[in-house]
Amino acid sequence: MRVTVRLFARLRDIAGAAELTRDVAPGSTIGTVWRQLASEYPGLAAYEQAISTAVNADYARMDRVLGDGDEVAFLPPVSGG
Amino acid sequence: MRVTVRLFARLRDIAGAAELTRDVAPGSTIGTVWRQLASEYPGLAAYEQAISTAVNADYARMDRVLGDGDEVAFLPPVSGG
Amino acid sequence: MSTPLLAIGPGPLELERIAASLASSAGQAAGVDGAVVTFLGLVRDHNLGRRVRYLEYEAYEPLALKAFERIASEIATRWPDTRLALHHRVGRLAIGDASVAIATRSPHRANAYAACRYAIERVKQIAPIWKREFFDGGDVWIEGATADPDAADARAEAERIACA
Amino acid sequence: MSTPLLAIGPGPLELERIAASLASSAGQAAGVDGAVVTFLGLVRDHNLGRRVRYLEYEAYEPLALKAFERIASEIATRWPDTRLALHHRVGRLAIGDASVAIATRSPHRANAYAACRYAIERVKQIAPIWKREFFDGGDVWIEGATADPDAADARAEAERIACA
Repeated sequence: MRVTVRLFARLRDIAGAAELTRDVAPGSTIGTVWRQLASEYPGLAAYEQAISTAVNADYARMDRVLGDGDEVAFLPPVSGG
Repeated sequence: MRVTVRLFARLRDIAGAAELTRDVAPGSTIGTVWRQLASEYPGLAAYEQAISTAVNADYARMDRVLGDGDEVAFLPPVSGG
Repeated sequence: MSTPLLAIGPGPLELERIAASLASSAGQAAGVDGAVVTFLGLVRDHNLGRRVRYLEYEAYEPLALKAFERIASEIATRWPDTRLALHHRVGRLAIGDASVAIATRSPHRANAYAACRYAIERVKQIAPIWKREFFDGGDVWIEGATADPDAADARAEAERIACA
Repeated sequence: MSTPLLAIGPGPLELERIAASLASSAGQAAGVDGAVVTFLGLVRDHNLGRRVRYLEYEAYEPLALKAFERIASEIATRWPDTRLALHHRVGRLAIGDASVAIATRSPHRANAYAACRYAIERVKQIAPIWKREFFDGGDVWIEGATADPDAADARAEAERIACA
Protein backbone atom coordinates (compact mmCIF):
# COMPACT_ATOMS: atom_id res chain seq x y z
CA MET A 1 0.00 0.00 0.00
CA ARG A 2 1.00 3.59 -0.52
CA VAL A 3 1.18 6.55 1.91
CA THR A 4 1.93 10.22 1.47
CA VAL A 5 4.59 11.70 3.75
CA ARG A 6 4.55 15.39 4.73
CA LEU A 7 7.69 16.97 6.13
CA PHE A 8 7.91 20.41 7.66
CA ALA A 9 10.49 23.06 8.49
CA ARG A 10 13.95 21.60 9.10
CA LEU A 11 12.79 18.05 8.34
CA ARG A 12 11.75 19.25 4.90
CA ASP A 13 15.16 20.88 4.39
CA ILE A 14 16.96 17.67 5.39
CA ALA A 15 14.93 15.50 3.01
CA GLY A 16 14.84 18.17 0.32
CA ALA A 17 11.12 17.62 -0.18
CA ALA A 18 7.90 18.73 1.49
CA GLU A 19 5.97 15.71 0.28
CA LEU A 20 6.99 12.15 -0.62
CA THR A 21 5.12 8.96 -1.41
CA ARG A 22 6.28 5.61 -0.07
CA ASP A 23 5.11 2.03 -0.51
CA VAL A 24 4.81 0.23 2.81
CA ALA A 25 3.73 -3.26 3.83
CA PRO A 26 0.24 -3.77 5.32
CA GLY A 27 0.39 -3.41 9.10
CA SER A 28 3.05 -0.71 8.89
CA THR A 29 2.94 2.00 11.54
CA ILE A 30 4.04 5.61 11.56
CA GLY A 31 7.22 4.30 13.18
CA THR A 32 7.84 1.97 10.24
CA VAL A 33 7.69 4.90 7.84
CA TRP A 34 9.87 7.04 10.07
CA ARG A 35 12.62 4.41 10.31
CA GLN A 36 12.55 3.97 6.54
CA LEU A 37 12.92 7.72 6.03
CA ALA A 38 15.66 8.00 8.65
CA SER A 39 17.68 5.37 6.82
CA GLU A 40 17.21 7.25 3.54
CA TYR A 41 18.01 10.63 5.11
CA PRO A 42 20.38 10.07 8.04
CA GLY A 43 20.01 13.71 9.15
CA LEU A 44 16.47 12.90 10.28
CA ALA A 45 17.56 10.35 12.88
CA ALA A 46 18.57 12.99 15.41
CA TYR A 47 14.94 14.14 15.53
CA GLU A 48 13.49 10.80 16.64
CA GLN A 49 12.91 11.83 20.26
CA ALA A 50 11.75 15.33 19.32
CA ILE A 51 9.21 14.88 16.55
CA SER A 52 5.46 14.78 16.74
CA THR A 53 3.49 12.74 14.26
CA ALA A 54 0.10 13.00 12.60
CA VAL A 55 -2.07 10.95 10.27
CA ASN A 56 -4.56 12.67 7.99
CA ALA A 57 -4.10 15.96 9.84
CA ASP A 58 -4.71 14.55 13.31
CA TYR A 59 -2.04 13.97 15.90
CA ALA A 60 -1.27 10.24 16.24
CA ARG A 61 1.31 8.11 18.07
CA MET A 62 4.25 6.32 16.47
CA ASP A 63 2.55 2.90 16.87
CA ARG A 64 -0.50 3.96 14.87
CA VAL A 65 -1.17 1.43 12.06
CA LEU A 66 -1.52 3.05 8.66
CA GLY A 67 -4.04 2.45 5.87
CA ASP A 68 -3.64 2.77 2.15
CA GLY A 69 -3.70 6.41 1.04
CA ASP A 70 -3.02 7.85 4.50
CA GLU A 71 -1.14 11.14 4.83
CA VAL A 72 1.58 10.83 7.47
CA ALA A 73 3.17 14.02 8.79
CA PHE A 74 6.41 14.41 10.73
CA LEU A 75 6.64 17.60 12.75
CA PRO A 76 9.81 18.98 14.32
CA PRO A 77 9.48 20.92 17.60
CA VAL A 78 7.08 23.80 16.98
CA SER A 79 7.80 27.52 17.24
CA GLY A 80 4.57 29.35 16.48
CA GLY A 81 3.37 32.46 18.26
CA MET B 1 -9.31 82.53 54.86
CA ARG B 2 -11.46 80.87 52.24
CA VAL B 3 -11.32 77.42 50.69
CA THR B 4 -13.24 75.73 47.92
CA VAL B 5 -14.74 72.33 48.72
CA ARG B 6 -15.33 69.74 45.99
CA LEU B 7 -17.70 66.85 46.66
CA PHE B 8 -18.17 63.81 44.45
CA ALA B 9 -20.66 61.04 43.80
CA ARG B 10 -22.76 60.22 46.85
CA LEU B 11 -21.13 62.94 48.96
CA ARG B 12 -22.31 65.46 46.38
CA ASP B 13 -25.82 64.05 46.55
CA ILE B 14 -25.85 64.25 50.37
CA ALA B 15 -24.71 67.88 50.41
CA GLY B 16 -26.76 68.79 47.36
CA ALA B 17 -23.78 70.61 45.83
CA ALA B 18 -20.68 69.70 43.88
CA GLU B 19 -18.78 72.76 45.02
CA LEU B 20 -18.99 74.91 48.14
CA THR B 21 -16.87 77.70 49.58
CA ARG B 22 -16.17 77.91 53.29
CA ASP B 23 -14.34 80.37 55.51
CA VAL B 24 -11.93 78.67 57.89
CA ALA B 25 -9.50 79.88 60.52
CA PRO B 26 -5.76 80.00 59.70
CA GLY B 27 -4.15 76.68 60.66
CA SER B 28 -7.24 74.72 59.71
CA THR B 29 -6.68 71.26 58.28
CA ILE B 30 -8.64 69.12 55.86
CA GLY B 31 -10.07 67.48 58.99
CA THR B 32 -11.31 70.84 60.27
CA VAL B 33 -13.24 71.41 57.05
CA TRP B 34 -14.59 67.85 57.06
CA ARG B 35 -15.92 68.12 60.61
CA GLN B 36 -17.58 71.44 59.77
CA LEU B 37 -19.27 69.88 56.73
CA ALA B 38 -20.29 66.76 58.63
CA SER B 39 -22.06 68.93 61.19
CA GLU B 40 -23.87 70.81 58.41
CA TYR B 41 -24.74 67.63 56.52
CA PRO B 42 -25.09 64.79 59.05
CA GLY B 43 -25.33 62.22 56.26
CA LEU B 44 -21.64 62.78 55.55
CA ALA B 45 -20.49 61.59 58.97
CA ALA B 46 -20.89 57.90 58.09
CA TYR B 47 -18.20 58.35 55.44
CA GLU B 48 -15.47 59.56 57.81
CA GLN B 49 -13.53 56.26 57.80
CA ALA B 50 -14.07 55.64 54.10
CA ILE B 51 -13.21 58.90 52.36
CA SER B 52 -10.03 59.94 50.66
CA THR B 53 -9.01 63.56 50.59
CA ALA B 54 -7.12 65.84 48.23
CA VAL B 55 -5.86 69.40 48.13
CA ASN B 56 -5.45 71.18 44.80
CA ALA B 57 -5.92 67.91 42.92
CA ASP B 58 -3.30 65.95 44.86
CA TYR B 59 -4.06 63.32 47.43
CA ALA B 60 -3.41 64.66 50.97
CA ARG B 61 -3.98 63.40 54.51
CA MET B 62 -6.63 64.70 56.92
CA ASP B 63 -4.03 66.56 59.01
CA ARG B 64 -2.83 68.62 56.04
CA VAL B 65 -2.88 72.35 56.91
CA LEU B 66 -4.74 74.45 54.35
CA GLY B 67 -3.85 77.76 52.74
CA ASP B 68 -6.10 80.53 51.49
CA GLY B 69 -7.69 79.65 48.15
CA ASP B 70 -6.99 75.91 48.41
CA GLU B 71 -9.35 73.48 46.74
CA VAL B 72 -10.20 70.64 49.13
CA ALA B 73 -11.81 67.50 47.71
CA PHE B 74 -13.64 64.74 49.56
CA LEU B 75 -13.78 61.44 47.71
CA PRO B 76 -16.03 58.52 48.61
CA PRO B 77 -14.74 54.99 47.87
CA VAL B 78 -13.95 54.83 44.17
CA SER B 79 -15.53 52.58 41.56
CA GLY B 80 -13.81 53.29 38.26
CA GLY B 81 -12.90 50.72 35.69
CA MET C 1 -3.41 64.34 15.65
CA SER C 2 -1.70 61.96 18.03
CA THR C 3 -3.64 60.27 20.81
CA PRO C 4 -2.34 60.90 24.35
CA LEU C 5 -1.15 57.87 26.31
CA LEU C 6 -3.24 58.80 29.36
CA ALA C 7 -6.65 60.43 29.11
CA ILE C 8 -10.05 60.80 30.72
CA GLY C 9 -13.10 62.31 29.06
CA PRO C 10 -16.56 61.83 27.59
CA GLY C 11 -15.65 60.58 24.10
CA PRO C 12 -15.98 56.95 22.99
CA LEU C 13 -12.79 54.95 23.50
CA GLU C 14 -10.79 54.05 20.41
CA LEU C 15 -8.68 51.09 21.40
CA GLU C 16 -6.92 50.79 18.05
CA ARG C 17 -5.72 54.39 18.22
CA ILE C 18 -4.76 54.05 21.85
CA ALA C 19 -2.64 50.98 21.08
CA ALA C 20 -1.17 52.74 18.05
CA SER C 21 -0.16 55.68 20.22
CA LEU C 22 2.03 53.30 22.22
CA ALA C 23 3.72 52.04 19.08
CA SER C 24 4.76 55.52 18.10
CA SER C 25 5.61 56.85 21.54
CA ALA C 26 9.15 57.78 22.32
CA GLY C 27 11.72 55.44 23.75
CA GLN C 28 11.29 52.30 21.70
CA ALA C 29 12.36 51.72 18.13
CA ALA C 30 10.22 49.50 15.93
CA GLY C 31 11.23 45.89 16.41
CA VAL C 32 12.09 46.12 20.09
CA ASP C 33 8.62 45.11 21.30
CA GLY C 34 7.28 41.61 20.85
CA ALA C 35 3.92 41.88 22.62
CA VAL C 36 0.92 44.18 22.87
CA VAL C 37 -1.82 43.37 25.38
CA THR C 38 -5.05 45.34 25.60
CA PHE C 39 -8.00 45.39 27.97
CA LEU C 40 -11.45 46.82 27.41
CA GLY C 41 -13.93 47.09 30.26
CA LEU C 42 -17.52 46.93 29.04
CA VAL C 43 -20.77 47.96 30.71
CA ARG C 44 -22.65 44.83 31.77
CA ASP C 45 -26.41 44.51 31.84
CA HIS C 46 -26.57 42.84 35.24
CA ASN C 47 -24.96 43.63 38.58
CA LEU C 48 -25.72 42.01 41.94
CA GLY C 49 -28.96 40.60 40.57
CA ARG C 50 -30.14 43.99 39.30
CA ARG C 51 -30.97 44.59 35.67
CA VAL C 52 -28.82 47.56 34.70
CA ARG C 53 -30.24 50.14 32.28
CA TYR C 54 -27.18 52.35 31.93
CA LEU C 55 -24.29 53.82 33.92
CA GLU C 56 -23.02 57.29 34.59
CA TYR C 57 -19.34 57.75 35.35
CA GLU C 58 -18.05 60.81 37.17
CA ALA C 59 -14.44 61.69 37.91
CA TYR C 60 -12.28 64.24 39.62
CA GLU C 61 -10.52 64.60 36.31
CA PRO C 62 -7.24 66.37 37.16
CA LEU C 63 -6.61 63.97 40.03
CA ALA C 64 -7.66 61.00 37.91
CA LEU C 65 -5.06 61.95 35.31
CA LYS C 66 -2.45 62.19 38.07
CA ALA C 67 -3.52 58.75 39.29
CA PHE C 68 -3.03 57.41 35.76
CA GLU C 69 0.43 59.02 35.68
CA ARG C 70 1.21 57.36 38.97
CA ILE C 71 0.13 53.97 37.60
CA ALA C 72 2.31 54.52 34.51
CA SER C 73 5.21 55.39 36.77
CA GLU C 74 4.66 52.32 38.96
CA ILE C 75 4.71 50.18 35.82
CA ALA C 76 7.87 51.86 34.56
CA THR C 77 9.50 51.01 37.89
CA ARG C 78 8.23 47.44 38.15
CA TRP C 79 8.56 46.55 34.42
CA PRO C 80 11.11 49.02 33.01
CA ASP C 81 10.77 47.73 29.44
CA THR C 82 6.97 48.06 29.39
CA ARG C 83 4.84 51.07 28.47
CA LEU C 84 1.23 51.89 29.25
CA ALA C 85 -1.66 53.68 27.55
CA LEU C 86 -4.81 54.15 29.61
CA HIS C 87 -8.04 55.96 28.74
CA HIS C 88 -11.19 56.15 30.87
CA ARG C 89 -14.54 57.41 29.74
CA VAL C 90 -16.96 59.52 31.81
CA GLY C 91 -20.60 60.48 31.37
CA ARG C 92 -23.53 58.30 30.43
CA LEU C 93 -22.60 54.87 29.08
CA ALA C 94 -24.96 52.36 27.49
CA ILE C 95 -24.88 48.59 27.98
CA GLY C 96 -21.94 47.18 26.02
CA ASP C 97 -20.04 50.49 25.86
CA ALA C 98 -16.38 50.50 26.83
CA SER C 99 -15.65 52.41 30.03
CA VAL C 100 -11.89 51.86 30.14
CA ALA C 101 -9.28 50.94 27.56
CA ILE C 102 -5.74 49.87 28.46
CA ALA C 103 -2.83 48.88 26.24
CA THR C 104 0.63 47.73 27.23
CA ARG C 105 3.59 47.06 24.97
CA SER C 106 6.79 45.28 25.86
CA PRO C 107 9.61 43.19 24.44
CA HIS C 108 8.16 40.27 26.45
CA ARG C 109 4.60 39.02 26.68
CA ALA C 110 4.84 38.15 30.38
CA ASN C 111 5.48 41.81 31.20
CA ALA C 112 2.83 43.12 28.81
CA TYR C 113 0.19 40.83 30.35
CA ALA C 114 1.22 41.57 33.93
CA ALA C 115 1.38 45.34 33.45
CA CYS C 116 -2.00 45.43 31.68
CA ARG C 117 -3.66 43.50 34.49
CA TYR C 118 -1.87 45.56 37.12
CA ALA C 119 -3.10 48.77 35.50
CA ILE C 120 -6.80 47.88 35.70
CA GLU C 121 -6.46 46.73 39.31
CA ARG C 122 -4.76 50.01 40.24
CA VAL C 123 -7.40 52.06 38.40
CA LYS C 124 -10.01 50.36 40.55
CA GLN C 125 -7.97 51.04 43.70
CA ILE C 126 -6.79 54.61 43.32
CA ALA C 127 -8.44 56.50 40.43
CA PRO C 128 -11.00 59.06 41.67
CA ILE C 129 -13.77 57.83 39.40
CA TRP C 130 -17.28 56.81 40.41
CA LYS C 131 -19.96 54.79 38.72
CA ARG C 132 -23.66 55.41 39.25
CA GLU C 133 -25.79 52.48 38.27
CA PHE C 134 -29.29 53.07 36.91
CA PHE C 135 -31.20 49.82 37.21
CA ASP C 136 -34.82 48.76 36.88
CA GLY C 137 -36.40 50.43 39.89
CA GLY C 138 -33.77 52.93 41.00
CA ASP C 139 -30.17 54.01 41.00
CA VAL C 140 -27.16 53.67 43.27
CA TRP C 141 -23.61 54.97 43.50
CA ILE C 142 -21.20 52.04 43.46
CA GLU C 143 -18.55 52.34 46.16
CA GLY C 144 -15.49 50.12 46.01
CA ALA C 145 -12.09 50.84 47.47
CA THR C 146 -11.05 53.76 49.64
CA ALA C 147 -8.46 55.39 47.43
CA ASP C 148 -5.02 55.56 49.04
CA PRO C 149 -2.27 55.64 46.42
CA ASP C 150 0.42 55.17 49.07
CA ALA C 151 -1.08 52.02 50.59
CA ALA C 152 1.57 49.34 50.10
CA ASP C 153 -0.86 46.49 50.73
CA ALA C 154 -3.18 47.55 47.91
CA ARG C 155 -0.26 47.85 45.52
CA ALA C 156 1.05 44.44 46.57
CA GLU C 157 -2.41 42.98 46.02
CA ALA C 158 -2.49 44.44 42.50
CA GLU C 159 0.91 42.87 41.81
CA ARG C 160 -0.31 39.55 43.15
CA ILE C 161 -3.38 39.63 40.92
CA ALA C 162 -1.17 40.60 37.96
CA CYS C 163 0.75 37.40 38.65
CA ALA C 164 3.95 39.42 38.59
CA MET D 1 -18.34 39.25 5.51
CA SER D 2 -17.83 37.97 9.01
CA THR D 3 -14.38 37.10 10.32
CA PRO D 4 -13.92 33.51 11.56
CA LEU D 5 -12.99 33.04 15.21
CA LEU D 6 -10.09 30.71 14.39
CA ALA D 7 -7.92 31.16 11.32
CA ILE D 8 -4.47 30.69 9.84
CA GLY D 9 -3.26 32.21 6.61
CA PRO D 10 -0.97 34.69 4.86
CA GLY D 11 -3.03 37.87 5.25
CA PRO D 12 -2.19 40.68 7.70
CA LEU D 13 -3.94 40.28 11.05
CA GLU D 14 -6.81 42.65 11.80
CA LEU D 15 -7.17 42.65 15.55
CA GLU D 16 -10.14 45.01 15.62
CA ARG D 17 -12.15 42.74 13.31
CA ILE D 18 -11.06 39.65 15.19
CA ALA D 19 -12.24 41.13 18.49
CA ALA D 20 -15.46 42.29 16.83
CA SER D 21 -16.12 38.76 15.59
CA LEU D 22 -16.20 37.64 19.22
CA ALA D 23 -18.74 40.31 20.10
CA SER D 24 -21.14 39.09 17.45
CA SER D 25 -20.53 35.37 17.84
CA ALA D 26 -23.33 33.17 19.06
CA GLY D 27 -24.01 32.38 22.68
CA GLN D 28 -23.71 35.75 24.41
CA ALA D 29 -26.18 38.59 24.27
CA ALA D 30 -24.82 42.14 24.35
CA GLY D 31 -24.31 43.19 27.94
CA VAL D 32 -23.28 39.80 29.32
CA ASP D 33 -19.55 40.36 28.84
CA GLY D 34 -17.61 42.86 30.91
CA ALA D 35 -14.08 42.33 29.60
CA VAL D 36 -12.20 41.92 26.35
CA VAL D 37 -8.48 41.10 26.45
CA THR D 38 -6.33 40.95 23.33
CA PHE D 39 -2.78 39.87 22.59
CA LEU D 40 -0.67 40.69 19.56
CA GLY D 41 2.67 38.96 19.02
CA LEU D 42 5.07 41.12 17.00
CA VAL D 43 8.22 40.23 15.09
CA ARG D 44 11.24 41.47 17.05
CA ASP D 45 14.46 42.69 15.49
CA HIS D 46 16.74 40.78 17.83
CA ASN D 47 16.81 37.17 19.02
CA LEU D 48 19.55 35.45 21.00
CA GLY D 49 21.96 38.24 20.12
CA ARG D 50 21.28 37.97 16.39
CA ARG D 51 20.02 40.89 14.36
CA VAL D 52 16.88 39.59 12.71
CA ARG D 53 16.08 40.72 9.15
CA TYR D 54 12.72 39.00 8.74
CA LEU D 55 10.87 35.78 9.58
CA GLU D 56 9.10 33.13 7.56
CA TYR D 57 6.31 31.18 9.21
CA GLU D 58 5.22 27.80 7.91
CA ALA D 59 2.34 25.69 9.20
CA TYR D 60 0.62 22.37 8.70
CA GLU D 61 -2.54 24.38 8.23
CA PRO D 62 -5.36 21.81 8.66
CA LEU D 63 -3.75 20.46 11.82
CA ALA D 64 -3.00 23.97 13.06
CA LEU D 65 -6.68 24.85 12.77
CA LYS D 66 -7.56 21.70 14.70
CA ALA D 67 -5.03 22.72 17.36
CA PHE D 68 -6.75 26.11 17.61
CA GLU D 69 -10.10 24.34 17.96
CA ARG D 70 -8.62 22.22 20.70
CA ILE D 71 -7.38 25.33 22.51
CA ALA D 72 -10.83 26.94 22.18
CA SER D 73 -12.37 23.78 23.59
CA GLU D 74 -9.92 23.65 26.50
CA ILE D 75 -10.81 27.26 27.29
CA ALA D 76 -14.54 26.49 27.08
CA THR D 77 -13.98 23.70 29.61
CA ARG D 78 -11.72 25.62 31.98
CA TRP D 79 -13.53 28.99 31.72
CA PRO D 80 -17.06 28.17 30.50
CA ASP D 81 -18.13 31.82 30.28
CA THR D 82 -15.15 32.85 28.15
CA ARG D 83 -14.76 32.77 24.38
CA LEU D 84 -11.68 32.85 22.17
CA ALA D 85 -10.71 34.23 18.78
CA LEU D 86 -7.26 33.28 17.49
CA HIS D 87 -5.61 34.07 14.17
CA HIS D 88 -2.06 33.19 13.13
CA ARG D 89 -0.23 34.50 10.12
CA VAL D 90 2.10 32.49 7.86
CA GLY D 91 4.58 33.47 5.15
CA ARG D 92 7.18 36.21 5.22
CA LEU D 93 6.82 38.73 8.04
CA ALA D 94 8.74 41.95 8.47
CA ILE D 95 10.07 43.38 11.72
CA GLY D 96 7.14 44.80 13.70
CA ASP D 97 4.50 42.73 11.87
CA ALA D 98 1.96 40.83 13.96
CA SER D 99 2.35 37.06 13.74
CA VAL D 100 -0.50 36.10 16.07
CA ALA D 101 -3.63 37.88 17.30
CA ILE D 102 -5.76 36.60 20.18
CA ALA D 103 -8.92 38.02 21.71
CA THR D 104 -10.92 36.71 24.66
CA ARG D 105 -14.24 37.98 25.95
CA SER D 106 -15.88 37.14 29.25
CA PRO D 107 -18.25 38.48 31.88
CA HIS D 108 -15.20 38.71 34.18
CA ARG D 109 -11.79 40.21 33.53
CA ALA D 110 -9.91 37.55 35.49
CA ASN D 111 -11.15 34.89 33.07
CA ALA D 112 -10.55 37.01 29.98
CA TYR D 113 -6.93 37.67 31.04
CA ALA D 114 -6.26 34.08 32.03
CA ALA D 115 -7.77 32.57 28.89
CA CYS D 116 -5.90 35.00 26.62
CA ARG D 117 -2.58 34.16 28.25
CA TYR D 118 -3.40 30.45 28.26
CA ALA D 119 -4.15 30.57 24.54
CA ILE D 120 -0.76 31.96 23.51
CA GLU D 121 1.08 29.49 25.74
CA ARG D 122 -0.87 26.61 24.18
CA VAL D 123 -0.23 27.89 20.64
CA LYS D 124 3.47 27.76 21.41
CA GLN D 125 3.12 24.25 22.83
CA ILE D 126 0.89 22.43 20.37
CA ALA D 127 0.24 24.37 17.14
CA PRO D 128 2.16 22.85 14.18
CA ILE D 129 3.70 26.16 13.14
CA TRP D 130 7.40 26.89 12.58
CA LYS D 131 9.38 30.07 12.38
CA ARG D 132 12.47 30.45 10.23
CA GLU D 133 14.64 33.34 11.27
CA PHE D 134 16.65 35.21 8.66
CA PHE D 135 19.37 37.14 10.46
CA ASP D 136 22.51 39.01 9.46
CA GLY D 137 24.72 36.20 8.24
CA GLY D 138 22.35 33.27 7.88
CA ASP D 139 19.05 31.67 8.75
CA VAL D 140 17.81 29.09 11.19
CA TRP D 141 14.61 27.17 11.93
CA ILE D 142 13.54 27.92 15.48
CA GLU D 143 12.58 24.77 17.38
CA GLY D 144 10.69 25.06 20.64
CA ALA D 145 8.38 22.49 22.17
CA THR D 146 7.69 18.96 20.95
CA ALA D 147 3.99 19.20 20.21
CA ASP D 148 1.90 16.76 22.25
CA PRO D 149 -1.63 18.02 22.71
CA ASP D 150 -2.41 15.30 25.25
CA ALA D 151 0.53 16.05 27.53
CA ALA D 152 -1.03 16.96 30.87
CA ASP D 153 2.11 18.57 32.20
CA ALA D 154 2.31 21.07 29.33
CA ARG D 155 -1.32 21.99 29.79
CA ALA D 156 -0.83 22.40 33.52
CA GLU D 157 2.17 24.63 32.85
CA ALA D 158 0.07 26.82 30.54
CA GLU D 159 -2.58 27.13 33.26
CA ARG D 160 0.10 28.01 35.79
CA ILE D 161 1.52 30.74 33.53
CA ALA D 162 -2.02 32.00 32.90
CA CYS D 163 -2.29 32.42 36.67
CA ALA D 164 -5.56 30.49 36.55
